[in-house]
Amino acid sequence: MFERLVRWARRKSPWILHFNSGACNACDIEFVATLTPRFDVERFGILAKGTPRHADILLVTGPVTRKQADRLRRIYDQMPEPKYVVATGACGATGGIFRGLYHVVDGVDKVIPVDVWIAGCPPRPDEIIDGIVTCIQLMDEDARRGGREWRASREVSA
Amino acid sequence: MARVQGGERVTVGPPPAEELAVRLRGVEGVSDVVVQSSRRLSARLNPAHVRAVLLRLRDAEGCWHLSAISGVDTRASIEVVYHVSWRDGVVLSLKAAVPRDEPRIDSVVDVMPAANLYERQAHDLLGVVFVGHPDLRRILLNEDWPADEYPLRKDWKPDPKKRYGGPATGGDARG
Amino acid sequence: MAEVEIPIGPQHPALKEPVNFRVFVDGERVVRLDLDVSYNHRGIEKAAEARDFPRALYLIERICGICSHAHATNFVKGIETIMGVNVPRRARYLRVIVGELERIHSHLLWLGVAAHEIGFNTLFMYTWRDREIVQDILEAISGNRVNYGVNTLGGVRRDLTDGLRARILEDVRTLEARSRYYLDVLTQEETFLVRTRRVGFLSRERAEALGAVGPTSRASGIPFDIRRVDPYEAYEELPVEVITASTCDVLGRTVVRAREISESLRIIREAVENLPGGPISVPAPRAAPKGEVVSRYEAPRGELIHYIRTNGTDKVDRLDARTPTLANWPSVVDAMVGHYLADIPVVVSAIDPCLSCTSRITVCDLGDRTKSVLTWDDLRDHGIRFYRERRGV
Amino acid sequence: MEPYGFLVYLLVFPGLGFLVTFALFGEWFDRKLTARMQSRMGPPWFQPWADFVKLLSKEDITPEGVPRRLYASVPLFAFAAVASAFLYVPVVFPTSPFAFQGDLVLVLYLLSLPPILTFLLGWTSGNLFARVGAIRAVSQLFVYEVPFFIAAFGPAIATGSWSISDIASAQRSGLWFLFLQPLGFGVGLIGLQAKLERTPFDIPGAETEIVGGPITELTGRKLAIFHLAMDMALVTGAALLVALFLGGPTVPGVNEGLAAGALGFLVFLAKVLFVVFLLTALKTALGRLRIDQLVRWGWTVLTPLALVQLAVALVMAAGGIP
Repeated sequence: MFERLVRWARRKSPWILHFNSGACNACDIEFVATLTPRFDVERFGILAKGTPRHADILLVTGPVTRKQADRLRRIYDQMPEPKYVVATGACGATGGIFRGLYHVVDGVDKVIPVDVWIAGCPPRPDEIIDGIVTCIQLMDEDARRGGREWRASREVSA
Repeated sequence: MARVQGGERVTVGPPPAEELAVRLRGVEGVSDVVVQSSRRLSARLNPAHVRAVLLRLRDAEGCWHLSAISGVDTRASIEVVYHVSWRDGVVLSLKAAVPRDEPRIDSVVDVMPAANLYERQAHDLLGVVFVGHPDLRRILLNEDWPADEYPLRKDWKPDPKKRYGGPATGGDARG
Repeated sequence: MAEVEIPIGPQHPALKEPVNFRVFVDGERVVRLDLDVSYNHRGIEKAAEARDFPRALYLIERICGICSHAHATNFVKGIETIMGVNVPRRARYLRVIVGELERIHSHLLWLGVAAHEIGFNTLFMYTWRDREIVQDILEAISGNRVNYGVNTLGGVRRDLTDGLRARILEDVRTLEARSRYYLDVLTQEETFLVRTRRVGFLSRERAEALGAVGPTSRASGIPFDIRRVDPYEAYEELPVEVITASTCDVLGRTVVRAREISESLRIIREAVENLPGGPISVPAPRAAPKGEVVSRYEAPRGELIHYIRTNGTDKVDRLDARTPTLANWPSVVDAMVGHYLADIPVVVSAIDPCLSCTSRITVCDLGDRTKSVLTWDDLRDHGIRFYRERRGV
Repeated sequence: MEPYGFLVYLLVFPGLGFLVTFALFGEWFDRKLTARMQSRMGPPWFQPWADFVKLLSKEDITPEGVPRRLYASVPLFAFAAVASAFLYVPVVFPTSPFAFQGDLVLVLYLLSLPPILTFLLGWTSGNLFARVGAIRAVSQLFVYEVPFFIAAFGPAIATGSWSISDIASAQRSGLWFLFLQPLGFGVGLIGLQAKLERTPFDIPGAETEIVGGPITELTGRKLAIFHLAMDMALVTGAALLVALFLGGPTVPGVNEGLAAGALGFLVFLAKVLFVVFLLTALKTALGRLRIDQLVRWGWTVLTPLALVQLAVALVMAAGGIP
């Protein structure tokens, strides 16, 4: 019974830490737009937090530039378990328009494990909210099946 | 356009491009002045006279703003282009060509402080050494970028074997 | 309390973008400031040389998400000057309209972030709610909220239908009422005034010497606006009133931007009302003749310069984009010494830094053992003496 | 009170159970109101509960080089201090069963413990931001504690007693001290806002300047308990102001029996929510002050006002006016 309560609580109060790993800040202003009256994510209990210690989901924007890479790693390590990573936009996925440039590492998954990718350049605020909701569902599924291991098998079979 | 010759700094009403060109041709170290449009001029600059010319432009000719310094690698040489602008919108681009293998030029930071950051950018990406610059350190590239490589040079290709900084773990850190 | 070095950034809630300040404070007072910005340097200039014009335009538009139209228009305008292409009047008007809309959305965005910096979240929510009106118009015109992609070589890709023009005029009316309301709030709300008056002081001489541009320099009394001084696109036919303030502080920069919103609204109404007929684009050749151009644009943050060199092929030989925030960084570092730690976010946000633009500059040291260029004025010497006495260096 | 009833009083009704529920309700009320004032929707009613349970289930990290037990115990101290302070504030009947002469001073002391514990938390957590936040919390503490105490003494002098319950029941006749000492209520309100470190006084936890302030390094259970303690401080502080200035759970005319209790409780809830509404309005309408401005403003405006109020109270008490 307590297990279900904890799962419900995690679903209802995902706190997000936004990290700009060298983006053109289009995704960043779209993420900040989700906090404002028209999209208002506080309805879902989502709060934007300042310190990695308080965050559940790390929302990374931008193709990780070489200088940001180890800082991104450090921020990820500081977050308490269970932690999830959402990579925003085409840049977050593969480096997008900046793929192959000499100072870019082409994608967030080159540095830290990513759980959800959001498409778009930049994704609209409602697409970002949809990405976060997908991440919450994934979090819920993980909690129900005890951790991430089941995902590896699913990827193989899917 | 009353122009007052004289030592002390007077903000002179800047003459239109053509008249400025005429007066520029008289300046020592400046050659083949070209008027591109009503508000654009370009000229070649002898690297040795960089400081003298900019000092004169600032004091006597009333140019008030060093808008930018661009480094251009023209394979034959590296051109450091000083874009100087007047209050009425005229922009003069002074091109100083320095040899590729030993790109050295005087820094103009104490003439125009705005140059501090532009020179560091040219140094970082093209390797131009600005003599007299108080704080000439790498600007853009990350800490463990190999010291002797300048990405904006035409002949530069990323060398796969070398590490240009980046993820501490390297490789694909799948979860 | 001994000297404390506080790193702010590169991950920090106040900064929407990665900049790293190493601030040396004594108690709450800032003594020295190192700033390192090159976290989003991506190497765009090198990439631009490997792409033909349409693909380069797509890339250059993504140098910065907030002023993407500024970069795109400036680049396209430069190439067209080299090619000698004559863009139809209607296309020039459309570029001005989208450019001014972008200035409004950028200023409203900044107003909200600045209010958020000093904890005034209600104003942040209000300004961003009204900014959605501008975003809707931009989406109606270009189909996208950010990175509109309206420009192409030789003109514009999207046109204004009559229905859209009527809607824009109506939205401009509501926005005008809102911008008047914000101007009142900014000049009367006590806690906002207390946190911005006489903060981040930058005298006119310092602003000129350090090469500040845009609202930052106009707030120090320098009447320099590229749209007026070096008019491009349709600004010859749409004169712009240059807005300046003489208070030289963060409050001045706020007021200048707030009044620029209403000025931009006036320009948009004028441009939409007498939008000339005719085609919206002309075919442009694939390759550009050998040549160079200094293309200037008044971006929301100040003077943006693209120095473009072409070599006869369909690719750029060299593109150097000097962005307004790069010119404004020295003045923010200069305005910071002697102030309070709590003022840093406000003063930094006062120049409305667009770090994606400025991924070009890094540590600009104010004063330590190595003598720095910015040390030749008394405020700086005081900082160093103060610093040396504390540390007995 | 027989021991059994005593336990119920202590743990369930006006004690811990009610306080935690009311505190979390208070936080929702505050966040929802702030959102509505900013033309936003705001969180659902169960949000504080979800936040609390989620934080309890998170991994508990203690930064190395930090004394583990001390760091984990500070939030518990804060929780205990505020919970015990709430016992002395009358909730259902005008006199709380624990009342004794001088419980006003005890409550004031217990309510000033959380800011001191915030300092301890910030200082020991080793994080630079937390350390600067801790210093700010202490410097802010000196500024508003004095006026807050003086404002609280006003009603005590008027009724000639140091017990909150006596003060509350003295206002049974409907003549609240709010009308007699409006200045005292104002200073008390601002002092409470500063004590709870809410905008315009959230300088220690200024998110945009020093990230999380003293609680930057807190995670999991510690953060949950500390966050709950601050919510309880909000409700307890508001209840204290209600008891001192708005007549606590007294309803003019209705004196005895079950009706008085029930009605008194409802009136108490309404008054507390009104005070929380005032605090939220203050928070939404103003930006954040700088620490030096707060200190200057505190000493040049807040404290003199409180002293004036105290003088007036003394004169009135001497003159025999209730």
